[in-house]
Amino acid sequence: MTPNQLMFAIFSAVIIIFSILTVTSRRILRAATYLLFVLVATGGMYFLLRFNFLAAIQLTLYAGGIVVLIIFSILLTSHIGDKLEQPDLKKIIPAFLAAAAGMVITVFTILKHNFPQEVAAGTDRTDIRVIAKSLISTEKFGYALPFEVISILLLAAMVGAIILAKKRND
Amino acid sequence: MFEGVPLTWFLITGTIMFFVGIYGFLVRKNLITILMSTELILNSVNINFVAFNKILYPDHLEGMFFSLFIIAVAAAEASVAIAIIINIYRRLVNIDVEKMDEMKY
Amino acid sequence: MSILTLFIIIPTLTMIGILFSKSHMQVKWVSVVGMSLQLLSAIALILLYLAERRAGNMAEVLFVQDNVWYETLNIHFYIGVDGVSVAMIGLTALVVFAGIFASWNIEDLSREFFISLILLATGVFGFFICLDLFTMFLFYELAVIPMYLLIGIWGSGPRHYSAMKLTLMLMGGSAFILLGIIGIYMYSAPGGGPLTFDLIRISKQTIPIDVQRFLFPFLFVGFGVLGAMFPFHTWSPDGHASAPTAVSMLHAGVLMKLGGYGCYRVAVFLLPEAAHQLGWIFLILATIGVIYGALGAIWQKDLKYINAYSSVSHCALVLFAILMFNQTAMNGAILQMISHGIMTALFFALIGMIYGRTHTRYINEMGGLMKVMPFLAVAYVIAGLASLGLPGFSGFVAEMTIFVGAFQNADTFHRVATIIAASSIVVTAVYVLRVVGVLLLGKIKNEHFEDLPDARWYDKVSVIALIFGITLIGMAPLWLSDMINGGLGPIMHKLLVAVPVLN
Amino acid sequence: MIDFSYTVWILIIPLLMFVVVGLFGNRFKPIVSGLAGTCGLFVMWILSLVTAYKYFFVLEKAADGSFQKFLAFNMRWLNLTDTLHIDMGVLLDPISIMMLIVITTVSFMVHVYSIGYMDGEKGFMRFFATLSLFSFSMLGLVVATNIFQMYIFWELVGVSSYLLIGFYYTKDSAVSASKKAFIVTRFADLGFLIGILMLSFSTKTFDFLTLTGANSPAFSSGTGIAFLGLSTMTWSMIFIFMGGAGKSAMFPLHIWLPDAMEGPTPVSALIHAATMVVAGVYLVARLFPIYVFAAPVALDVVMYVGAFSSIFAAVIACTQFDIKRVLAYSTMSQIGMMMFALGVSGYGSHEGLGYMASMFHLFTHAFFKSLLFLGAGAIIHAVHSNVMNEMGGLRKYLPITHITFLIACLAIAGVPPLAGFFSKDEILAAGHERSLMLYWVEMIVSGLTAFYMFRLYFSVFWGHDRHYHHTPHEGSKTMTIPLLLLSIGALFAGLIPFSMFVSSDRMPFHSELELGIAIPAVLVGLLGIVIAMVFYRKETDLPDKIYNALGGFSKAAFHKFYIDEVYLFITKKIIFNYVSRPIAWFDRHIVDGSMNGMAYVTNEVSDRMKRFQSGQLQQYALVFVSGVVLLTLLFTYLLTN
Repeated sequence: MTPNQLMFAIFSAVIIIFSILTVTSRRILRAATYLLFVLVATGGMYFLLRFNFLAAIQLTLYAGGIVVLIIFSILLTSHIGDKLEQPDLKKIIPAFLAAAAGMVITVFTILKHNFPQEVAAGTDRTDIRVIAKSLISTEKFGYALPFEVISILLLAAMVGAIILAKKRND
Repeated sequence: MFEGVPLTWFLITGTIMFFVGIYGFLVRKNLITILMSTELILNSVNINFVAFNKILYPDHLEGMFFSLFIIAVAAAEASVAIAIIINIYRRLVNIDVEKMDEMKY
Repeated sequence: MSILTLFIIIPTLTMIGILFSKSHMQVKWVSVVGMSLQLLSAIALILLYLAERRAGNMAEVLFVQDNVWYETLNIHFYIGVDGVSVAMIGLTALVVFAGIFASWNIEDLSREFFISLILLATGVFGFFICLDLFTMFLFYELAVIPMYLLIGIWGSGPRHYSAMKLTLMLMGGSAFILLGIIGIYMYSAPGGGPLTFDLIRISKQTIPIDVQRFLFPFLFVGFGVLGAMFPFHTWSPDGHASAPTAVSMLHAGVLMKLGGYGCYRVAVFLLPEAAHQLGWIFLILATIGVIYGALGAIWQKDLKYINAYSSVSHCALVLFAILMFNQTAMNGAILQMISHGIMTALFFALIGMIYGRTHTRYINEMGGLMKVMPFLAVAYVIAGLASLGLPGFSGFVAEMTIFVGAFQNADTFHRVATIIAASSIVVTAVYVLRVVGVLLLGKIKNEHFEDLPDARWYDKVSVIALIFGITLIGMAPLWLSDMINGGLGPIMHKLLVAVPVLN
Repeated sequence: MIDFSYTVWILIIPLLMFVVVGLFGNRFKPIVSGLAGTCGLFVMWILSLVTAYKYFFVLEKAADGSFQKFLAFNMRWLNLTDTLHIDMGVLLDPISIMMLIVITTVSFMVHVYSIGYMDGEKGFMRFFATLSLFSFSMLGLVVATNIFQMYIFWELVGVSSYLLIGFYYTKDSAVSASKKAFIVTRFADLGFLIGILMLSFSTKTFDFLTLTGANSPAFSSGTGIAFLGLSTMTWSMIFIFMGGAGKSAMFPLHIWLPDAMEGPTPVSALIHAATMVVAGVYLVARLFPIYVFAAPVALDVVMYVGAFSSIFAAVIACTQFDIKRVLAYSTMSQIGMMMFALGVSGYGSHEGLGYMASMFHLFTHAFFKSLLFLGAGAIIHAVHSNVMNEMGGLRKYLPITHITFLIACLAIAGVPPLAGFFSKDEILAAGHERSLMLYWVEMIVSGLTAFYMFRLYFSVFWGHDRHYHHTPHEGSKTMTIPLLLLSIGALFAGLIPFSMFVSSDRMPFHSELELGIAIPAVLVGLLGIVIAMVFYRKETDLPDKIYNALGGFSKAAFHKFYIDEVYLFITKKIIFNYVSRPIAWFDRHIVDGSMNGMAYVTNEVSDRMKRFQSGQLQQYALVFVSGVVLLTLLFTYLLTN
C-alpha cells in the first residue's frame, strides 16, 4: 500500500464514519462537530489530489465559516443538554431503503464502468496565479461570468439573510 | 489512477457520503441537522468533481472551479438557511421539520 | 354590416354604459334603454324578415355576414338567420326586457348584476344568430358562465351549492358538445378541401354514418343537459330555486332553449341518419321526462320547485317533438320553446314578486293572495292556465302542433309515445290548479299578508309584456307558425334525403 | 244565397265584452258591467233569432229538400300539416242554430236574473266578465266548423266553468269543487284529444263538412280492426265520446257536476243545466253520421252509458236534500236520456227519430231546467239555505217562484201539454223501437223524475212553515221577470213541430205522437207525482220508513254510490301518495343523488389525492429520492437491452 493509498484510506474512513455519526448522533452539537471532522477530511482529500487552493478554501470557508455558523445557530435554537428524539422507524426504514438502494445502484454502476486507466499527466496548473487568471478571464476556460454571478448571489444571500434574520419591529 | 489511488475509490467514498447525507436528510427532524446533511451531500459531489478533474482531465480545471463555486453557493445557502431557521425558531419556538406543514393542501 | 350585429353591439354598448353609470338608478335606466332598443330591433328584425320572405327572398338564411377571425382553424364570425332563429331572437329580447324590469329591486352590486345579466343575454343572442359551430359554442359558454356568478352572488338559499351544481352540470354538457363539434369539424370536408365549422356548408355534406353514430349521443346529451333532459335535469330545480328572479326567468325562459335549439340545429340537422337510428332512445327519455316532470311537480311545496319540474316536463316535450322528425312536430317544438320561454319567465317573475312580498315560497304558508294582490294573482292564474295549455294562450298552440304532428308518424311506437305524452296535460292541470287553489284562493292564512302591496309599475311592465307575448301567439299563431315552417325546410329536406323511410 | 257572415258577430260581441269588462270594468260602477253584458247578450239574442228565422224560413233548401249545412264564415287559424289545419269559423246547420237560440236565450235570461241575484256581491264585474267569456266559448263551440275549433272552445268552456264555479274563491269548498270540475273534464278532454288525433290521422281532416258529408273519409279509412277487435274509427269515436261524457257528466265522469253547484245559482242554471253540460250531446250529434255508419259499436256505448247514467242519477236524486244537488242529478239524468236517445237512433228521417228526440229534449230541457235552477236561486236567495229540510210552506212567501217552479216541475215530469211531455215521449218512442229493456229503464227514469221533482216541490213549498231568520220575500223584478219568461218557454216549447226543423239528415219530417207510448209515460209520471204528494205534502214518516226498508241500497244512493270516494282514493291515495311522492323522492335521491354522487366521488378522490401534499418536506424528499432511484434503475438497467 502506497502512502497515498494509506492517506486516502484514512481520509475515506474518517469521512464515512463521521458522516454516519453526523446523521445519527442524537446530540446536535456533537453532530456539528462530527460534520467538522468530515469537512476537514474532505479538505484532506483535496490536498491529496493536490488542489491546495481548494483545500484551503474548504478549510477556511467550510470548517471555519459554515460550521461555526451552524454551531452558532445551534446554540441559538437549542440547549446544550438536549437530546434529539429518536426518529420513528416508520421514517427510518423507507429512508434507509431508499438511500441504500440508491447507494447500491450507484456503486454498482461505478464498478461496472471502465474508466480510462492511464491518462497523460498534465502540467500542474493548480498554481494560484492560474486560478486567479482563470477567474477573471473572459476567454476559453475563463470564469469571469460565473464569478460575477456568484458574487451577486453572495450579495443577494447576504442581504436576504440580514432581512430574514432581522427582528421585525411590527 | 492517481498516484496509486484508483478513481473508483474516490467515487465510492463520494457515493457513500452522498447517500448518508440523503439518509440524514430524510430522517432527521431538526432543521439544522438537515442543513448539515445537505452539506454532506454537497461535499460528496465536490469530491467527485475534483477526483474526475484530477484523474481524467488533468489539463483542465473545470472540476475544481465547479467545486469552488459549489462551496460559494453552499456558503450563501447556509447563511440564508440559517437566517430562515432562526426566523422560524422565533415564530414557532422549535425547528422541527415535521411541525412545519402549513403549506399543505 | 348586417342588422344582426346589432344584437351583439347593443348589449355591449349597454354594458359599457352601465360600467360608467354613477348611481343605482342610472344603472337601471341604462339597462332599460338598452334592452328596449334590443326588443325594438328584434321586432324590426321579425318585420324585416317577413318582408324579405314576402318579397320572395328564399335564401336558406338571411342577413348574412361572414368574417374570418381565426384563420388557422378556419373559424368564422358567420351570422345569419332563418325563421326559427328569428323567432328565438324575438323570444329572447322579450324575456330579457321583462327580466330587467323584474330585477328592479336589486340593490346590492346592481351594476355588476346588470352587467352579468346582459352578458348572459349577449351570449344567447350570439348563439342564435351564429352559423359557425365554433363561434356558436363560444357564445354558448358566454351565456352559461355568468349564471354561476348570478346565482352564487345574488341568489338565495343554498346558493353556492346550487350555483356550483348548475355550472358543473352545464359544463359537463358543454364538454360533450365541444367534443361533438370538434368531431363534426374533423369530418366537415369529406370530399377534401379545408375543414370548416360552417353549419350550412357542413349540412350539405354527409358525414359517415359510423362517425355520426358516435357523435350524435354526445351532442344530443350535451345540449340535452341544458334542455333539462331526463335524467340530466336535476340542476334545474335547485338552480332555479336559488337563482334571483330575473336569472330564473332568463335561464328557464331562454337559456334552456339553447339546449333544444342546439339539439335541433346541430345534432339533428348535421347528423340526421344517426338521429333517426338512435332517436328512439332519447325519445323514450323525453317521454319519461314529460310525464315524470309533471308528476314530480304535484308533490312539491316550493313554488320554484313546482315550476322547475313543470319546466322539465315542458322542455322534455320540446325534445320529444324534435325527435318525431316531421315538420309539424318540429314546428311544434320551436313553438313550444317560445311558448314555454315566455310562460315560464312569467311564472318566475310572478314567483319572484310574490316571494319579494311574502318572503316565503312554500305554498302551504300562503293562501288567499287573490284578495291581497289581485294583479299578481290574476297574472298567476293566466300563467297557470297558459301552462296547462288553455286555448288562447301560446301553450295550447305549441302542444297541439306537437301532438298532431307527432301522431302523424306511421308507426305505433311514436303514436303510443304521443298518447303518453299527451296525458301530461291532465297532470299539468292538476298541479297548476293545486297551486292556484292553495296559493291564491281560499282564506288568507297569515294576517301579516293582509296589507302587502300589489304590483308596482315596474312589475306590471314586466308581467304585461310577457302576458302580451303569450296571448299574441295564442290568439294569432298563424304568422309565427308559418315563419317557423319556412325555416324548417332545409332540415326536413336533409332528414328526408338522409332517411327516406320518413317520407 | 243569403249572406250569413254577420253571424261571426255573435262570437265577437261577447269576446269584446269579456275583454272590455275584464280590463276596464273596475273603472266604473259594478252595475255598468252588468248592464253592458246584458245589452251585449240582448243583441246576440236578436241576431240569433234573426239568423234562425232567415235560415229556417227564408233560405232556400238544398236540392233534395234538406236544410243546408254551410260555412257562414271561415278563417285559417293555424297550419299543421299539408292537409290538417285549424280554422276558425261559423258553421250553420239546424242543430247549431238551435243551440244558438238556446244559449243566447238562457244566457240572456240568466244575465238579467244575475243583475238582481248578484247585486252587492264582491266581484260583480268579474262575474259578468266571466259570463261573457262563457257565452263566447259556448257559442264558439256550437258553431265550430271543425273538430279542432270545437276542441278549442271546449277547453275554453271548461275554464269559464272553472272560473265561475270558483267564483266564491274564499270558500274552500268552492275552490275544490272548481278544481275537481276542471280536472275531471280535463281528463275527459284528454280522451277527446286522443280521439281527434286518431280521427285526423285516419281521415286527414278536421273539417265537419268533410267528416260528416256523404263521401266522408271517415267511412272508408280507419275501418280495419286495430285493437281489441274494434276499428281505429270506433276507438276514436269512443275516445271522443269520452270527452263528451266528461262535459255532460255521464257516468263515471259525472262526479264534478254535483260539486259544481258551489257556484252562484245563475251559473248553475246557465252552465250546469242548460248549455255546457249538453255539449257532449251536441258533440255526438255533430259527429252523428260517423257514429252511425263507421262506428256503431261506439254508438252502442253512447246508448248504454246514457241509459245507465239516467237511472243512476235519478236514483241518487231521490235521496239528496240539497235542492241544487237534486237538480244537478236531475240534469245528469236528463242528459243521460238525451245520450240514450242518440244511441238508439239511426240515420234518416224516421229511423233518426232518436236523434230528433234527443235534440228536442235538449231544447225543452234547457228551458225548464234553467227555470228550475233560477227558481231554486230565488228560494236560496230568500231563505239563505240550500237544504230542503230547512224549508217548507214557502208558497205563501214566494208566489211567483212557486208558480213558475210548479210549471217547470210539471214540464220535467212529462205532464202534457208542457214541454217535457213531447220530447220525452219521442225519446221513449225511439227507445221502444230499439230495445225493450232500455225502454222500460227509461220509463222508470221518467217515473223517478216525476217523483223526485215533486218531492222537492212539496218539501219546499208545502209542509210546515219553518222559522226563518227573516221573512222570505221575492227578489227584485230582474229576478222574477226571467222566471216568468222562461216558464212561457217551459209551457209552450213542446208545441214546436221540432221534427220539421231538426233531423239527423236535415230533412224535415212529421213525427206523430204515439199514444201507445205517451199514455203509459204520462201515467208513470202521474204516479210519481202522487207518491211524492203522499210522502211529502204533509210531513209523515213514510219516506224514512221506506228509506230504512231499502237498507244498504238507499244508504249507498244517499252517498252517491261512493263514486266520489273511489275517485278520491285513486287520486289522493294512489296518484298523490304512491306515484307523485315516490317520484319526487326518486328524483331527489336517485337521479339527483347519482349526480351528487358523481360530484361526491370526484371530491373524495381529490381529497385523497391532496393528502400527498402533506407539507412534510421529508416525505416529498423521500418520494423524490425513491423516484430518482427507481427511474435510474429503470433507465440504466431494466429498459436497456
